[in-house]
Amino acid sequence: MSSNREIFLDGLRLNNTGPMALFGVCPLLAVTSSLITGLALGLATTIALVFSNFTVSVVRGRLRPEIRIPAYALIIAAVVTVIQLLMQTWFFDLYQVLGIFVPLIVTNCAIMGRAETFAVRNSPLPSMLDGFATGLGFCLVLVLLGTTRELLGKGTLFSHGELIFGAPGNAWQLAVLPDHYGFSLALLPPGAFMCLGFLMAGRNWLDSCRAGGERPGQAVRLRQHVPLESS
Amino acid sequence: MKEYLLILVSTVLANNFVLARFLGVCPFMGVSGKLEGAIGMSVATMFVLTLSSASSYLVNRYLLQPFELEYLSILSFILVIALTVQATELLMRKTNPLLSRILGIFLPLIASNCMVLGVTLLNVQQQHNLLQSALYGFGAACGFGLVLVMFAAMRERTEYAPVPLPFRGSPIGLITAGLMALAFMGFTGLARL
Amino acid sequence: MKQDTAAELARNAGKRVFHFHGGLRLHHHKQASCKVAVQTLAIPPRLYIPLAQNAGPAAQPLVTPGSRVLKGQQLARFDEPSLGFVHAPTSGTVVAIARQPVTHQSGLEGLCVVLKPDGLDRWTQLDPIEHWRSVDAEVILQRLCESGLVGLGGAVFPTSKKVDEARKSGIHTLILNGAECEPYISCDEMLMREQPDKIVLGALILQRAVAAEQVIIAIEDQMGEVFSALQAALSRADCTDVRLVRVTTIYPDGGEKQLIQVLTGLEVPSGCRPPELGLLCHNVATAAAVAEAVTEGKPLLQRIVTVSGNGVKRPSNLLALIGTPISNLVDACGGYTEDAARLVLGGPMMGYALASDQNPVIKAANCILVLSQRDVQPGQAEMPCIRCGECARVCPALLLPQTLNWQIRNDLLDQATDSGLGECIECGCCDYVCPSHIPLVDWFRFGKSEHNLLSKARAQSERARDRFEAREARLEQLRQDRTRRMNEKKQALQDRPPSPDGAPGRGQP
Amino acid sequence: MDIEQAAPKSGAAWRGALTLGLIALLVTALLAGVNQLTRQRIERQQRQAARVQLEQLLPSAQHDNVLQEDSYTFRDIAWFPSGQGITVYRARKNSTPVAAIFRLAATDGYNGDINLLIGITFEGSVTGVRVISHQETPGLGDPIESGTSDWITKFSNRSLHDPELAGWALKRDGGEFDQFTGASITPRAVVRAVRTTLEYFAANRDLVFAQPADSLQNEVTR
Amino acid sequence: MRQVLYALCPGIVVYTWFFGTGMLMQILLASAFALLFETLMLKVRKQPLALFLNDGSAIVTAVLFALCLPPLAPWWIACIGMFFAIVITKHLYGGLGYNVFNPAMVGYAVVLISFPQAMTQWLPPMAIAPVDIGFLDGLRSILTGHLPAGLTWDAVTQATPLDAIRSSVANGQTVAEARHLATFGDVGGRGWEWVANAYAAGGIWLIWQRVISWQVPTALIGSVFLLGLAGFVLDPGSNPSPLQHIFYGAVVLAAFFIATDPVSGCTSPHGRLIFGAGVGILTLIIRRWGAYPDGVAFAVLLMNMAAPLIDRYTRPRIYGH
Ligand SMILES: Cc1cc2nc3c(=O)[nH]c(=O)nc-3n(C[C@@H](O)[C@H](O)[C@H](O)COP(=O)(O)O)c2cc1C
Ligand SMILES: Cc1cc2nc3c(=O)[nH]c(=O)nc-3n(C[C@H](O)[C@H](O)[C@H](O)COP(=O)(O)O)c2cc1C
Ligand SMILES: Cc1cc2nc3c(=O)[nH]c(=O)nc-3n(C[C@H](O)[C@H](O)[C@H](O)COP(=O)(O)O)c2cc1C
Ligand SMILES: Cc1cc2nc3c(=O)[nH]c(=O)nc-3n(C[C@H](O)[C@H](O)[C@H](O)CO)c2cc1C
Ligand code: SF4
Ligand code: SF4
Ligand code: SF4
Ligand code: SF4
Ligand code: FES
Repeated sequence: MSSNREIFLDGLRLNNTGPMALFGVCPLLAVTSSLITGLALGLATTIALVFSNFTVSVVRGRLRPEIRIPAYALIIAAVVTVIQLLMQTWFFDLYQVLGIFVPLIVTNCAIMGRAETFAVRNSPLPSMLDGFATGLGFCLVLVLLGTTRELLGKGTLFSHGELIFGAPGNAWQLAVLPDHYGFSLALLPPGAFMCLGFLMAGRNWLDSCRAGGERPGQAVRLRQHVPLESS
Repeated sequence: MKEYLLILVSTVLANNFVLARFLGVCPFMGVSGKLEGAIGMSVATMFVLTLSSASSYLVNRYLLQPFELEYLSILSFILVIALTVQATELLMRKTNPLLSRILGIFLPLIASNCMVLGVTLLNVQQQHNLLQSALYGFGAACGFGLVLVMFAAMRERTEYAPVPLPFRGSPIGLITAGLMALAFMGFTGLARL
Repeated sequence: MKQDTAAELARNAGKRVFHFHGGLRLHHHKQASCKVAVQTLAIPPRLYIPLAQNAGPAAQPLVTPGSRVLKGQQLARFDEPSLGFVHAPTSGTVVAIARQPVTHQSGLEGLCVVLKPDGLDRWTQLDPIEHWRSVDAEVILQRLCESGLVGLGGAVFPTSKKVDEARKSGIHTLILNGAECEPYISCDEMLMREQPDKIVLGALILQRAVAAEQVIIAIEDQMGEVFSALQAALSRADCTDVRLVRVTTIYPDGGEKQLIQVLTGLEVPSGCRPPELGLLCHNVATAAAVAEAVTEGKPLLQRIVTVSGNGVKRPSNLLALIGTPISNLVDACGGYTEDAARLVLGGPMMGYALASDQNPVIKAANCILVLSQRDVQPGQAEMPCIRCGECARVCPALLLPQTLNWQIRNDLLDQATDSGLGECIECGCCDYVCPSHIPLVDWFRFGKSEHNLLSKARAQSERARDRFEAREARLEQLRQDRTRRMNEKKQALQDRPPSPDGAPGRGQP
Repeated sequence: MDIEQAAPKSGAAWRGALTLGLIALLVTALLAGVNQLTRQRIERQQRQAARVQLEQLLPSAQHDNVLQEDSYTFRDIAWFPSGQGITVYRARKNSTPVAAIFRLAATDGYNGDINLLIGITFEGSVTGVRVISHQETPGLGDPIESGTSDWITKFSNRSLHDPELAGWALKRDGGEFDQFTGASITPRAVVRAVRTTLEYFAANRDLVFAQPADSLQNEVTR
Repeated sequence: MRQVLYALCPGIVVYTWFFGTGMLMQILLASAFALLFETLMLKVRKQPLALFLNDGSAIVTAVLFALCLPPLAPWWIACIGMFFAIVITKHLYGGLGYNVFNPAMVGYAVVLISFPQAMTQWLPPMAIAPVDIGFLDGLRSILTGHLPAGLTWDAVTQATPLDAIRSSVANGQTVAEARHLATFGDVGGRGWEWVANAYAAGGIWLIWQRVISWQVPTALIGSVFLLGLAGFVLDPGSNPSPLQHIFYGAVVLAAFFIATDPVSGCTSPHGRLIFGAGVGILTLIIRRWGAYPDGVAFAVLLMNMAAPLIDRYTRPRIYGH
């Protein structure tokens, strides 16, 4: 069994969670038109992950293989419903903004992936830690994307802080770029896809820099157009 | 009549589920490597989405609402979807083994994408009746299939293009999806006719 | 237009003129080499006669270095009887049988007989078949085979084999291909002008050999002089079932499939050959060679070669012996100009570059094209395909060359084959029009050979696997048999009361 | 969620189903509990959210009834030809009418409906106008949002006599209200909707306050 | 590519004649940005500079993009448009010949969606313009984004014919009533119709030069005409006549220069017919029901998406099959 530190780092590393392997993309794209909403869903997902991992890990030994998956689905649905109800209670406006993407944390494949791959094999505490780290990794991507899009789109950061932090959050909005700046494409669906594309390309690039060259399997194809390759 | 047409136009074009609403992006990015796979996935989605929207409407209308159990909606919809997928698979295997063999591999994939649950939730949110719900699901699947198939055909081209290394694979796929979303913005306003 | 059946269309060949898809109207550049009559080239000091015609197997030499040979004497024999013989183009002494650079796309070396002519040009004993009208078709075929006759239209396929197989499918129309569609090349045109009677005679002999009902001689409509010459020859020969048809000049109307489409409106179905439609197509020079082989008994020893292009001083047509080094031909045409840049065997569209002018003339050598610096245009670098579709517009095989191009480049050879790579006739039209200067045909040739290798390798591994499986099965069978026999034996021994001689263990393995 | 597994033996299947059922029961119980705890608060939140929107137009101090409960929905093709339902919230103090808030859609915007709240005092002057939702082009049509510009506040305290009827139009059309740079359709639609509502109210004021309330609570949010 | 630029010249000249020099500045600006981004990307991707810069495809993209801009659009519109066109749409896909979408139209759609205000400030033809903005004033407003003192955009600009029709129809007027406005000419917009004619002349020369095939223009204009006719016959009040449809907006430009982009379009002849017809039909659908007055750019992009699929199902029958 790996150490907690390792579990944490493993979970945090982005390639463990969905987004980079292209799971859980929908919420990633849908709620990242601002940093705050991205952060909010990220936190909600983290909480859901922690508790569902915990529960799954607790019951794991007691379940027959053939009912495991439906049982997990039930558990996760319950956890998410609780989060939904609580969010409606305490963060009603935020809930209105996030809309169906709160209940959709259920299908967010990241959870299923983690529950099945980690929590079924580990005891409750490491499972929770793993859930926390994975959620944080996901959260990081959400925040990164939210930051990029909000900055590009409106030139601000932390707008709508009141959604999470109540009235004082209202004042946190940071106008990074001048007031008349605005590039609404970044806030619209095309911008969401493209920003994520650039983010992933950036990570690929960093990876390849770190690996010191081309990544295996991505070697330049033979016999491409001649002048392109030879010069 | 017109309102049903509007539902179709809206779900397929103006508010396309993948490109404008961000539902079902995972299978969109994942299955689109080959055109044949994309077509299979689209057809399978059409079956499941139509059926599950209709049946979750029934559950919501005749079970959850009368007993004020709305807080169980996520739970029950998940079960309904799983059952629908199972039922579709069984039915298909009995009636049309060939189709079942082609579409079989896609069915489990569908159950785990957020479009199906999203559609059922949106049906409740928008207070659709039975026919509207079914149509909404069908339209969502059509819109999904339309962009999926086109995306797959485009990917066959980008696959062999000298795309800069960091962009190979998913990044260029996402950028393509972004440009598709851009093109689909041309349908803005269509949903009111 | 009434619906004609395919058979009817085939029979009505030449009565209506049809079109084929694509093609190019090229400037034909033929005048340069047509100004003077065909000159017979002096016998060169050495002849290099390749023992293999194409990429096929080499013939077995019948002579040794030092042998004196007569003109027309057999130098070597192919193992495959239908391929016939290699003949001495003139009389002289065999100096060596050695590997020499041969005239082939590969630029590789091949086995050649090196002959030192004695200048006397003495014929060996010839055996003309004078009464070809009354002899058996078999006899004619035998003669074609012995004479080493191959198609002179470019494919150098053994004529006797082609005719023989055609005969078996039943031919109603023989087509003589005099279209000679590629720019610069004029050897067939000069032949038709100067020896129309021989062509008509050859046509009649071929007609007799395959028992065709009619003969069509197809020429391009820009060949005015040829038309009158052939018409005169036809009226002299007084044959009514030979018709002269002029087809619209569009490259590659001389391609077998295209010519058939122009004459009949039919496409030769994929995987079929024209005889299956009752049609047989031969080049006019082949017909002339047939006439010589049958009525004079002369094997195929020489051919008319066009030497042309901006890189040669006096373009003309030469009658050259097989095996003559190409440099001799160029010299006879006044030599290279200052800016000669590249030597091409064949025309500008389908020809291939030669490495050296020491390569010998072969039976397929219809043209030596010397390109000048100006023609080669080094400034035109290859650019990426912009999918303009020009190539598809001109492709007579109705292919999408741009698709084939990227499929081959990305190693999708099976896909390329599905997209019709095999139907490409390598006419070069796509290359010619491509605004991005992509050497498409080179890629297609490469792709074809790669796919061939791939299929071979696959077949081999398939066979290997089959063999392996068969061996496994055999071994398994053996094992089973043995255990079965052993068990039977045991059973038998147990069942049987002990034998008196008390040797129960005998025979046990 | 690949539920299909190798078919278990029937006894095991029963046990499996039982376990699942147990889990489902537990989960349901848990949710029922949480729901019980949160329900009232959520409902309050919902009502609160609706009230906040209405309060922007009519401070709660000015009335003593619950607006959402004193509301009704009507259609009137003669006045509002789109035929869409229009909801009216009535404000009363000590049972005397104070004001009415109309929720309606301006249907002739550039791109789809513009959902508006229009507050009108009993005397017929505008207490305020707010856009609840719209699909106008961001950057062109969105100055109608109160968050983007103060254009929408220019209606406050206006009435059918201030300006006179002809003035209830865009400046470009000879009226008093600004158009936006590059966009006149959106503001025209809003101005027209406000004017029509004012006219309707002037003509039907008594009817508006006499209508019985619907049994349904009318939420403001879509 | 050069020939495409030559063929655009008549259109540009006529445009300048009617609408002033603003367009020329946009062309220069867009070309400069295009070359800048092209050079940058070629450097980054380690490609031969001279070879690809000489090819001129970046300039074609820039000019076609610029022709869709309002003449006084501020400079950063060209910058952002060209960034999306050259960097994202072209070079991220592998450069010349590999892009799936039409770069110029992606650039246009991006700036139209992001900066709708700047992108709807169209100048009326000079003949009927209330104020004459000279070359220097024009240049200044392009570079600063502000008009010279004393002028407002509302005073300077005027709705294009398609905008005007939309506004009128939204206002309950008929198309015929709208056409009394000064921006309208005989068939299309005043001035616009002559620009369209000049484009068509250039385009026909391109067909004659075999740079473009006849299929796309024919199918595009044909489908606009037929569908326009159907709409006009059914409801002449809210639909312009088919001829007007052709002469409004960018239909002619698209038919000859944009939808004919070989790289992002279909390659098979049948495919090109479908492609052209698709662009025409989608254009009219967006014009009639969509939020954007001229749907040509989106129609082209939408058909770009469908092109690989169309190509796949319209392969010509191979000889002998
Ligand atoms: C992309 C685009 C979006 C538009 N969005 C709006 C809008 O939201 N609201 C609006 O009134 N007009 C919109 N318009 C149309 C205006 O530009 C139109 O020309 C104007 O409203 C009427 O012209 P006028 O102001 O000159 O009367 C849009 C136009 C375009 C091209
Ligand atoms: C590999 C190969 C095999 C051929 N086999 C036959 C044959 O069996 N019978 C026949 O009549 N022609 C045969 N041909 C000749 C072709 O059918 C055709 O007549 C000849 O290749 C014409 O080619 P060309 O158009 O390039 O000159 C063969 C050709 C090739 C290249
Ligand atoms: C593109 C192309 C062009 C051809 N042009 C001619 C031609 O002009 N004249 C000709 O005799 N054969 C031409 N051929 C070869 C013919 O297809 C065919 O092989 C020949 O006529 C058969 O006659 P043979 O067997 O006597 O050589 C061409 C082949 C191809 C593929
Ligand atoms: C006939 C023709 C039309 C073209 N149209 C466009 C166009 O609409 N948009 C564009 O960006 N480039 C156009 N180009 C230029 C070039 O094809 C384009 O930049 C490529 O898409 C870049 O790979 C055109 C080129 C030609 C030859
Ligand atoms: S090689 Fe060229 S010129 Fe000669 S026959 Fe063939 S196509 Fe015609
Ligand atoms: S070389 Fe092949 S692909 Fe090219 S035009 Fe000729 S037949 Fe078509
Ligand atoms: S002609 Fe050349 S550039 Fe044009 S499509 Fe064919 S291969 Fe591509
Ligand atoms: S098929 Fe192609 S590769 Fe093979 S021999 Fe013929 S030309 Fe050469
Ligand atoms: S997150 Fe939507 S399908 Fe995976």
